[in-house]
Amino acid sequence: MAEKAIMFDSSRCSACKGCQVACKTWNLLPSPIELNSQKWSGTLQNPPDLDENTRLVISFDEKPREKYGVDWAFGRRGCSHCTDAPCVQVCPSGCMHKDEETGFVIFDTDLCTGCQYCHMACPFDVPRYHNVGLSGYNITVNKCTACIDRVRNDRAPACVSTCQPGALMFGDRDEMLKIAHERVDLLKEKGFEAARVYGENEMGGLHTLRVLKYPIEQYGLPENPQTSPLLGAMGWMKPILGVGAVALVGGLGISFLTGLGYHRDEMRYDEVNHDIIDVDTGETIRHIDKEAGER
Amino acid sequence: MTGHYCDFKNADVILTSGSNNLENHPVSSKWVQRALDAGATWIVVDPRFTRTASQADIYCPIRPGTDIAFYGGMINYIIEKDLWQHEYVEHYTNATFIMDEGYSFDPETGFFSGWDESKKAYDKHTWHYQVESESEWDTSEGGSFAWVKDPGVPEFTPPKVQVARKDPTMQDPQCVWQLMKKHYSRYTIEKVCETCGMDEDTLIQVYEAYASTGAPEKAGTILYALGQTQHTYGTNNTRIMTLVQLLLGNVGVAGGGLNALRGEPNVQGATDMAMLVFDFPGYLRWPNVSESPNLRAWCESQTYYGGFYTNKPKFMVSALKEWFGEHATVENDYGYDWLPKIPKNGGDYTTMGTFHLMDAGTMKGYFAWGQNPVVSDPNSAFNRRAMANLEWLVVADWVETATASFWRAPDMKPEDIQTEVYFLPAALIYEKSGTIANSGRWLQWRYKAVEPVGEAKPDYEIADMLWTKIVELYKAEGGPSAESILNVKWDYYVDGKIDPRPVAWAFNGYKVASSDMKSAKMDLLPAFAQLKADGSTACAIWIYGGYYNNSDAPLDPAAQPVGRREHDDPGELGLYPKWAFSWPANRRIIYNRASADANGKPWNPKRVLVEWNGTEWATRNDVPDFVFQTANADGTNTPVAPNDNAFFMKPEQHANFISYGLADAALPEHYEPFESPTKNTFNALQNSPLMKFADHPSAKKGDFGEFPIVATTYSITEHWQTGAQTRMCPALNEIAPRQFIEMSMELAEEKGIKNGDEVIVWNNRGEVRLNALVTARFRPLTVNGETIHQVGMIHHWDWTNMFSTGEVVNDLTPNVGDPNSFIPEFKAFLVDVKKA
Amino acid sequence: MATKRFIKRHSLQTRLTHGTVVFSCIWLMISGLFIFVPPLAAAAPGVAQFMRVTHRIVGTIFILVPIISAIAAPGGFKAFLGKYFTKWTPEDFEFMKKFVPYMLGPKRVHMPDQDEVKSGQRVADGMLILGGIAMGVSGLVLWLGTSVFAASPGTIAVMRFIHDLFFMVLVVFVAAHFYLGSGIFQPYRGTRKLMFGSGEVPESDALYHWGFWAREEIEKGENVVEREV
Amino acid sequence: MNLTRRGFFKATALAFAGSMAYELSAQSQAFAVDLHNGEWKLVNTEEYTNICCYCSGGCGSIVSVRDGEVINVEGDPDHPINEGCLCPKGAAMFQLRNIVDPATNEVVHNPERRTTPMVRRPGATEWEEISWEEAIEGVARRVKDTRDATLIEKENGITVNYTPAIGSLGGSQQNSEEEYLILKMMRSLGLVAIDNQARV
Repeated sequence: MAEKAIMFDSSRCSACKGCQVACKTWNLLPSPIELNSQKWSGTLQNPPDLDENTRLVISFDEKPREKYGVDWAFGRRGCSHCTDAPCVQVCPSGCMHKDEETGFVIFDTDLCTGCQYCHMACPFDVPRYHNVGLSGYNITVNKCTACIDRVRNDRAPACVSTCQPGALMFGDRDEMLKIAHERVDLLKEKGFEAARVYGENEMGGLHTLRVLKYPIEQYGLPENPQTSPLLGAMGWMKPILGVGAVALVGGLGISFLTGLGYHRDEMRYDEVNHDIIDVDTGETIRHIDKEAGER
Repeated sequence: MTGHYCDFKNADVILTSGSNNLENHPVSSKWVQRALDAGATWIVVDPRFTRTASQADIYCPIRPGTDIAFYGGMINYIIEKDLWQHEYVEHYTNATFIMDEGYSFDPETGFFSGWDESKKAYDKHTWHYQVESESEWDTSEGGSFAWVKDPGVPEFTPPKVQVARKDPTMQDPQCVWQLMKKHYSRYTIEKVCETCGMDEDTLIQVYEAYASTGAPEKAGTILYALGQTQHTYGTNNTRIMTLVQLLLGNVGVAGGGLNALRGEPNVQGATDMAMLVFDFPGYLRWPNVSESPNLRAWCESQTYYGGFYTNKPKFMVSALKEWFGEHATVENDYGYDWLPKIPKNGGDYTTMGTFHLMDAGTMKGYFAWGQNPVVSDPNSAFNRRAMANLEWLVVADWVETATASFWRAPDMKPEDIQTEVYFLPAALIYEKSGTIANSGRWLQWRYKAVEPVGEAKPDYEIADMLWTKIVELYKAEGGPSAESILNVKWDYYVDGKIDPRPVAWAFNGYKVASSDMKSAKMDLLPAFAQLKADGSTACAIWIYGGYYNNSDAPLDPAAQPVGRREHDDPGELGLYPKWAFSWPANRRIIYNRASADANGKPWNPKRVLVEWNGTEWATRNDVPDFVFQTANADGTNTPVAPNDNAFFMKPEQHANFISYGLADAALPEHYEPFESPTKNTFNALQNSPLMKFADHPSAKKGDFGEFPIVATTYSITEHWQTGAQTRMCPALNEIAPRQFIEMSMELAEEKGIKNGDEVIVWNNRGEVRLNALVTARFRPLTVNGETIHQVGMIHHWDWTNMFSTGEVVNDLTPNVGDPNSFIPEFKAFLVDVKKA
Repeated sequence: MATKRFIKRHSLQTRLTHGTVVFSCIWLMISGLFIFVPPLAAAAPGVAQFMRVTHRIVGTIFILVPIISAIAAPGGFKAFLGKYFTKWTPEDFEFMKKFVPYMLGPKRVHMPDQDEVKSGQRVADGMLILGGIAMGVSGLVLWLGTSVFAASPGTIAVMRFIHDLFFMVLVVFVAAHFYLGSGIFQPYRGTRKLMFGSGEVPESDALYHWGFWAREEIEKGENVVEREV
Repeated sequence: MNLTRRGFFKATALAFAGSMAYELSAQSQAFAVDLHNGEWKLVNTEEYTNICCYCSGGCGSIVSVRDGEVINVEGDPDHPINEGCLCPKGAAMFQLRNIVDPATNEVVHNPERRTTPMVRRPGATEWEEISWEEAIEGVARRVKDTRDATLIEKENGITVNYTPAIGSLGGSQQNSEEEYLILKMMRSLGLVAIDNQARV
């Protein structure tokens, strides 16, 4: 299987959210059912953001036009499936990993330790977790898997399959990239100056490519996505700890060896004469000269 | 729809007006996008900037309820700039026909000729053509209408064939063309903008773009929905769009047509099936006391002198034969008298009227089959209170709808309500089988996948149980006109169990003598052309003829035309003639004769539906919707050379600009909504003179002084109708959790409302609380020099449901309607708004 | 039979507090290691989940017990602070200078007299305390910031860096502290009992380790007990 | 048949649909949907085509069934109108019958649905569950009494056979066969007030 990609063409998206629902029903992700407990964003973007059971959200951003209407940017919030996926790099348990065949970033719930490092590492603020609570028991990650089960069974991901206007496409990444560039050319011809492809090179190349119709700010995407430099510290911290631990144990070992056979005569202090006396011999080892200011 | 969904891809220009097709008919997005890919232009005209508008090339705002002004201006523009399709108009429409001397329209009064103030109705005799000559049907042996004399055909006097006077030069001042031209000359750009509220540049841009489809090879399609129809002049809204399409030569061509995007999965089927006061299955007319008190009168009043509807007696007799079976004989008029006759005040029995009847105590029992009028009908609070007068109510549905629980609405006291309410749990769509008709008239088969949950049952089973019990009661106890009930044919069983397949046989039609439903041995008719008026054929609904015609496997829908799943696409126009079945006769684009010129040559060689090659109609990518050949006695066919009879469902076989068909106008004329923020400047009447139910005390008209904000209601893509069906899906509540009212930033600032605030919206009929969604997608408009604010509300909530509840927005909408269709005016009314 | 003198050095409360902190610290290190060292977690995911839960419970103990202890004995806490934040004597500096040679040759190198808390102790314990506080604060933010409130990803990353860094710092100082405190280092034999025993130090050991303090205490006498051994 | 399934479907046979649809017996209601067992979700399912129940687009859907229970509903990729796509409402059709309980993550029958006949007696504040027999008998009795009391057989010498006292609304959700049966029943009872969702 060649490297795959999901391509999202924001200029074709009608923001119906069919993809959000298809994602939920295929992956059997629950939605709130307690009466009126659903979160409302105050806009059409609902739920307001990704959450433990929501892997995909269509984002809405509107900028008033001079005359009538708005520049209405529909974005696709969800895993970008980076080539250089920092979530995979930081995952301590091997839970978050790359599907070698397709390039998608997938996870194995059974291996998740709930450390949530992948969220800290993600430049797109994507991974979310089940069971996040004080106990911390059984926290498990959730995010888009590009419906890897479907892909492996020759179907497009659920979101792509359901997309009526054809805003979502799925196929070989090269092919998707080509279509994306063609779409951008067309949009530029139509006067959408800011139109661009997003994801060609970001994070080593994303496996969810985006055709942006309006300026990037309207999509809430980072211009130059990068993982926090602090997370790079993990790279040097562990070797240092390893070396340090070995050195420390070695040093202490030598110290121990040099101390073997150490013996100290028992002492007592004569508080009246201010003498330190060897208990066994009764000799005064040392006199504390209080007048001289000794203590 | 004259076309179908896949056909949108063939359009050069798409005009969405009175519809939010991407949101409410999302599959349209696929086909509109295909058109755009091929270089089409897309125009969206809507009071607010919708998700649909966000994708369009041109967006034009409009004040709710001013579409006739908008399109009247377009007609004027097209005629003035000479952008109309000359050959099409001259040959296929009634533009050349000369109207009665007395026909006129007077803007000084706002009335067409024939207004009778005492009857409050039009005498429409001046809305007809001048007759040049009259002749009789040839009913002699071997003649075209010999069947009239066949034994078994009910006796009736055939209509006189009328030939209208015409002026091919279209210069006669009384010819349709000149009258129409004069009528719309008043609809100037300036006046349209003052009334509708958009600026002139935008309006001209729209007119120019759409009028470009007047070029013969170009196709333009109009997508509309309830935004056009839900007005007190809704039928005329749809008519004026037809006028535009005819002027531009867009009807009957691939990528053209007038496409009503219908809102319910099988509303097309329900309309086909005549679940309407005045209708009989297959768009025939239900017997009524004035025109058709008996079968003879029905045949005489309904049968057209020309065109395809000369065949109506065949359809009616076959339908009666299906209705009463062996009890229907020529001697008893095929049981015609047993059917109820619609009384003179038939309009009072349409939905809004039924609530008036409940209020008055006339109506005592009520069935709601998968419909939720307590939320979906206007002036809901009045409706709820009226329902409390019912003795009994039966609701068949999936969930406890607001209609089922009207007695425990927040403003009702259950203890005081004596209505007995039955709730019957219904099966889901995939828990039963049957036929469904989409907006493009495709009949498709649904296969049962699982058994219903619990005790839920398919509606056909519920109907059968109830009917069987009623028949049992009448057999045991008798009753007035019991024979109307006891003579009904009700034998739709397979292996003793009620089943949709025998009903499908009845839809398709069969030869009575050689068929036996009981043993499932059916002699199904190939098509409706084989129907007879002599009682030898039975057919419940003639337009479905041919959809289930394989007599070899009557029990297997997959072996029937309705069950076809092949992808052949002759002409690559997306016609898919071997996928399911499209009524009538599997025609995918109706009026397709008009896709070719007077000589039968297609206007656009790339979009060929039918083509005359000089000797015959050799290319028939679609099933011809005209007489393209005649059958000879020896079984051969003789091709019929191209003629101008492109609209053969009309007696004159030409499309109508001026028509006598509607009650309230011969040509669409602008009137203001029942509740309007301004004065009608096009004529002296403020409202349509025939607006229905405006005088009923419950309508409680509000005036602009008191309620200065124009309101409209609509759906969003995430929910559907009253929400009973979508609020039961947690995923849908999650993506659209709250009811909201959309308003402009300007109005919000004026009222001190911030996004998300709870606001109170009220008028004389009610008050609701909703959350504000403040957006630049709504803008105030300047109408006749004044700034008019508009708000829009979604209507998918009520007090029921265990996941998501809200308020009933239709408490605010006026229960007034159109005199032709009796549709309520949901789309334009007045309210005021304040922060809660 | 002879009697010997002992100096009371750590109260029971101090010893209990210390003990709790020691055990929680060890547990936190082990359980944290399951996240810090991927193969551990991968080898036993179920154990890792269990460890994560205990990390939070024990972390709470680790943070709360010293705080409660300080609140319960404000005087002691004040005195405690006094001992650590005190002026450095020339002997303190000398101690620090001689520390490494001493560790590698305790038989040859002799250390100067010290007050109740050695200067080296002040540095080492200080690092332990500082590390403990850093771990506690960053741990709390990591925990509550992803459950009770939503901390920004930037904050989380910083806190995680702190948590990792001080884990390493603590590994070094805890190891050293353990090496000395448990008396593996021969000259420190017996010091284990100060925290995990009676809390009393024999006169002879006191004179060796904390000369100034031992003599002062013996002169005062109030914390001196005589016991037959 | 020229079935171009675009390689999307591997395992299951659509040909089942025609014949199987009528032979399904009530089977176990047990839910066998488990995404974490590593098995392909649609393994051993039968497929039945259906048409969406929302707008009038007529989009095709495929209902996947295992052990008598719906496992999945999604667009029919062979359908020429929607080519396998469904809007949010259509994509949620599975939930009309089954939903995922967020508390347990288990698939359960939709609790909002009512699956037992009920009656609300005059003046009562609650529903009472009844049998189908009771429901049908109750309604039939009401219908007959009202019809018999209000039927107008003749008006101005014309046989009219209508009752102004009963109304029947709806039908746009039903299949055409059901609409016909409802219409036939209602008209035969003499109803004039027949209407459906055509206006709303």
